[in-house]
Amino acid sequence: MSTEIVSSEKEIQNTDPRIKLIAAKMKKENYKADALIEILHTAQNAYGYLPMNILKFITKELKLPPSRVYSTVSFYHFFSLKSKGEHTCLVCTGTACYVKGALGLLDEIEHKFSLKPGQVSADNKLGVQVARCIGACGLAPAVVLDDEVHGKLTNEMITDSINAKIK
Amino acid sequence: MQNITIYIDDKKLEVESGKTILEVCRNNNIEILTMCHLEGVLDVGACRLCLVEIEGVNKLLSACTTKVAANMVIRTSTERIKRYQRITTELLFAERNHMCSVCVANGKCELQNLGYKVEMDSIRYPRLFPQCEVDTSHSWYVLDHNRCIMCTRCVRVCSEVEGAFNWSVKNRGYQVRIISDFNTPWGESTTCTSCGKCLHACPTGALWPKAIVQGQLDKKPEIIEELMAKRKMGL
Amino acid sequence: MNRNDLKVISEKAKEKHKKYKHKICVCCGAGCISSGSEGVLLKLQKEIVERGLQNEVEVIPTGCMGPCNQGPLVKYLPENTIYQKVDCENISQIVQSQIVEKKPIEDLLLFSDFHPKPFINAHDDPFFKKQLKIALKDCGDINPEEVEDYLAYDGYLALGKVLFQMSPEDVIAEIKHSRLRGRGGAGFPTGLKWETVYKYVSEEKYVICNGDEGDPGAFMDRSVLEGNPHRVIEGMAIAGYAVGANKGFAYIRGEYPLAIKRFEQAIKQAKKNGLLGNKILGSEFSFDIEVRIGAGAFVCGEETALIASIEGKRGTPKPRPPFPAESGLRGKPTLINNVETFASIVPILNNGGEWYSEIGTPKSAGTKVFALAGKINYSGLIEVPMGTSLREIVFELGGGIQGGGEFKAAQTGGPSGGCIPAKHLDVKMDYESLMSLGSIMGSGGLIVMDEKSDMVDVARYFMEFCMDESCGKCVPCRVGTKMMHDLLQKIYDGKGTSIDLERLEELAIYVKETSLCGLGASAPNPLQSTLRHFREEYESKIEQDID
Amino acid sequence: MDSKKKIATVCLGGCSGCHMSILDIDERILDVAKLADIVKSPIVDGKEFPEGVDIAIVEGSVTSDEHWHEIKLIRKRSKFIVALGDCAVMTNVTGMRNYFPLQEVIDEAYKNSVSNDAEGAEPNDPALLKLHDKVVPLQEVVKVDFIIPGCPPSADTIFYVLFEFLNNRIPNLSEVNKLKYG
Repeated sequence: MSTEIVSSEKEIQNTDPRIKLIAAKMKKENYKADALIEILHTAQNAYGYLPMNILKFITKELKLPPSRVYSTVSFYHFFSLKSKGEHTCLVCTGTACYVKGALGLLDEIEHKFSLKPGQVSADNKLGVQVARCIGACGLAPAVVLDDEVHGKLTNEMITDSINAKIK
Repeated sequence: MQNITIYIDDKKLEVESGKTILEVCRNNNIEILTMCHLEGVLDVGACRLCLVEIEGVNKLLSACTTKVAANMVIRTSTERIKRYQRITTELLFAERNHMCSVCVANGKCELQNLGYKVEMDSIRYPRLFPQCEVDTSHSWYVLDHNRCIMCTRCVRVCSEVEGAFNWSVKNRGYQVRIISDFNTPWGESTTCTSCGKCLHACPTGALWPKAIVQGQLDKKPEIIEELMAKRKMGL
Repeated sequence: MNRNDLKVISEKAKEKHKKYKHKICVCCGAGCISSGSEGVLLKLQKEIVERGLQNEVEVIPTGCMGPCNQGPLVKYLPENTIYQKVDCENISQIVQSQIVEKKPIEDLLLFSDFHPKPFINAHDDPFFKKQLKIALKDCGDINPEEVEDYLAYDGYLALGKVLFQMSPEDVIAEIKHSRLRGRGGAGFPTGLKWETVYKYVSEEKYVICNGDEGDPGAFMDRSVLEGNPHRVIEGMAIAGYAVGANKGFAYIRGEYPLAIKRFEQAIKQAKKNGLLGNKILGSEFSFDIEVRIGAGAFVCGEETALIASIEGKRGTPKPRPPFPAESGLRGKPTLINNVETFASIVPILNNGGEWYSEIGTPKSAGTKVFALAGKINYSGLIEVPMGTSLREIVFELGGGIQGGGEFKAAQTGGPSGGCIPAKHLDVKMDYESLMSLGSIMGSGGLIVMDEKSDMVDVARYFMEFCMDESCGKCVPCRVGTKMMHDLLQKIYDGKGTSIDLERLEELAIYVKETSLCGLGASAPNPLQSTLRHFREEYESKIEQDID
Repeated sequence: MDSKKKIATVCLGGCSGCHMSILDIDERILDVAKLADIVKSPIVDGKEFPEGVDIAIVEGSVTSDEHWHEIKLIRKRSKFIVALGDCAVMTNVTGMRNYFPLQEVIDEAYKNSVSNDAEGAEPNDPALLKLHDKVVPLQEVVKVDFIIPGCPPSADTIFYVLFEFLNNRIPNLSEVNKLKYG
């Protein structure tokens, strides 16, 4: 079983399953400006924070002025514009991942790196977060390391992948 | 529009209904202090300088957003109102850095004039001394956050008059700041048309053109009103 | 489903419950879940099946039962015996002893760690005995995830009655008659608010349920939304009918994922059963509800800020007038009520306004839910008639001060409220009495403090909260809260002077009277009330020889 | 002689510009001298702030321990304190360092900037002022009775205030159009 890795910013636009989640949400809300906060929730849940390229994507799709989106994002404490830690490990705990052992992955991370969800290592190298669903249910259990989606993970694989990142 | 009778500071007035208290006062030469009101754009009631007492209402209401009603008894300059205007002014001065030589030199700063009007001789509250940035990235204009009082006149002019939506406000509480686009440098804005209206709307030295020697800075907020009046007439 | 079907289904659901001899409720409110009640529920269900008792015993998850810090709680009906701090190891023992041997386990009974002789019927405990559950009725008895359970408890009958037997005017008259006042904090008469919205003529109107419960230490709305979401939906639909709105929004804090989940689920079930959506119960009335998730801004509890937030904007308030009743969401007449207010609508219509108006005090009718927290033995959720004294709440319902400490003050109303000192322990908990002491009813948070609490620190804490939560639009709140916070910090650090105290008092009055919205207008309350009742604590901290 | 009032003028954290402005009242000093004695001032000899002062005119802000103790002493020994000039009133130029951490300011002044002192050492003579982290105006430390803003206030304003006080009247700057910033 191989770890499926998706990388590079350009490809993210097309292949990151999380983009599709956000696109679907915008479509469901009829691209109305009213639903901006709802859409931001979807994005924040998928990424653990709001990456700039995603904000730009939402801004463009909803045809809103950039300042309108940024001012809204910065107003609410729920939204964060920065990922915590130099590298982030975002564990999906959506239903599919949950059933296939997302909690085991979190336990493993806690065991090996002494980090619980929401925490950042003392040297600020690694931050661990959970997402409600990243839309990669076929790859469950899935983890997003920085911007790469790693799917069908086992406990050993997650440790190796994280170590490879923070080394 | 029908006419109604109201009383302002014990003066009986016949005024058109549907007008705000501020409009009525200005038409009748009754002075109302304000920093966030700008003729030509919508009112937000944010500076709280235009608060007035209305008989039968237990709250102070902002003159710029409250419409006159028949038999309203309004007081605009009671001791309480004057005291509050002075505190508001002191808080505005205490919030950021208003140690400014330009307005002292040319006397054309609305904030400075406000200080004189409320007879402010000092700031009784500890000043906050925040570190604020100065954005000089635009080729012609400068945004100096130190002088900004968050009246949002620039934001409203940019969206309501120019329709560019370059400006907005980020964060909340005392950490609010004016932003361009995605909190990016003004010079990199994709929406700013460099029309310069926000410079005239700005009541302080937060927005100013590079081409003018600062001592000669002279703002003309009235151009916004003139522009909107012309627009209404279809000119 | 039409109105007759509703009655049939309701009867059927009742029948279904009757066939069981025993019912075991496992509290699955957010508090109990965090102490492991979901595991308890699964284990219990398994145990019942393993013992072959599934036709005799019904096991259901329920909403909050009240004594949250004793969780996980398991309630056994019909005896109404509650077991506390249940874990998976106890379950076999409970089933064996309670169901097979029919004798309760004393050591596990609720409050057995406080009482020498705990009560087998929990209702005999003062914690429950003194309560009167109206808004919280059925919460803790029904499965919030099943609409049938709600129907079995006469759910949606009030809506049926309203749609077919009452005109909007009748409904408003009934609510006015009940003298119900808004439970969000300010206590504006609900009937009057409905009538105002009703009177504005508009094609479109909206009903908004304010579930943005942001006070630290308050969780009444969360418990209602989690424990009985259909009750709120029914209340909103009735409100929609009364004021002439066809669209509702429920604005729920993002911090309450469980409440959001259950509420969304309940909306789906209601729609599926024709209790929401087009032509409800076969009537001419259509009503739909959408959930909006708050994004972490206390100020969005303020009506006009909440509306801005629903419109997808920064949650900054607007000057009133115009009030939302005239020009609210999307500029249309909008009714905004708190979760608890909506939860009180159904019982009022079922039992009549007259019945409700006779509960409580002359000016404050009905009951109020409080969230007890702080240095109190039984913290959790209670509902008592208005006018119950603070002493009763703290020392009888709440079981007194934790660790045998001394009562110093109770803080009500969160960052918008104030502190009530020991000498006013006999104050009646109603809108006016609390106001006269410089506090407010607020949404119902009640934090008890013992002699170790530093009141200057309490004021500083709440001021910091308001400073962080100020939207930054108007000057008094934006700069004033920061100034007051800095001055309080200075005094707390022992560096303050008598002039600082003077300025603090002046600023407090100023911010209160000049702020644009309720957040600023009430931000000085904790400061002013601690100054009023505990001035000596401030004075002991300041340097006196300034002049 | 007993009916003569005692005036003292002091310069804390300021540039002495306000004292220059005091000097600019020129021959009107004679009118003042008729009504008062100047018992302590940078322009008269005197080591310690004397007791029983009627009007203390204080220029400059509180920047250090020494200033803090001085203004406390002044408060104890004077009936009236007049804060003279923007530094005393709201820190003005002296307060510009408040936007930065103190150490950063010292480093910038003594270590990072060009100087003929090769090492760029931070001066540490025990006789130097012990700077506070933040500069504060007088009124954050003591009660101030009258305020004259301005950088510096004009000689006319200073004379007006003094003359009113000496004639037992409370001056009002706005009334006589003498309120002036900068």
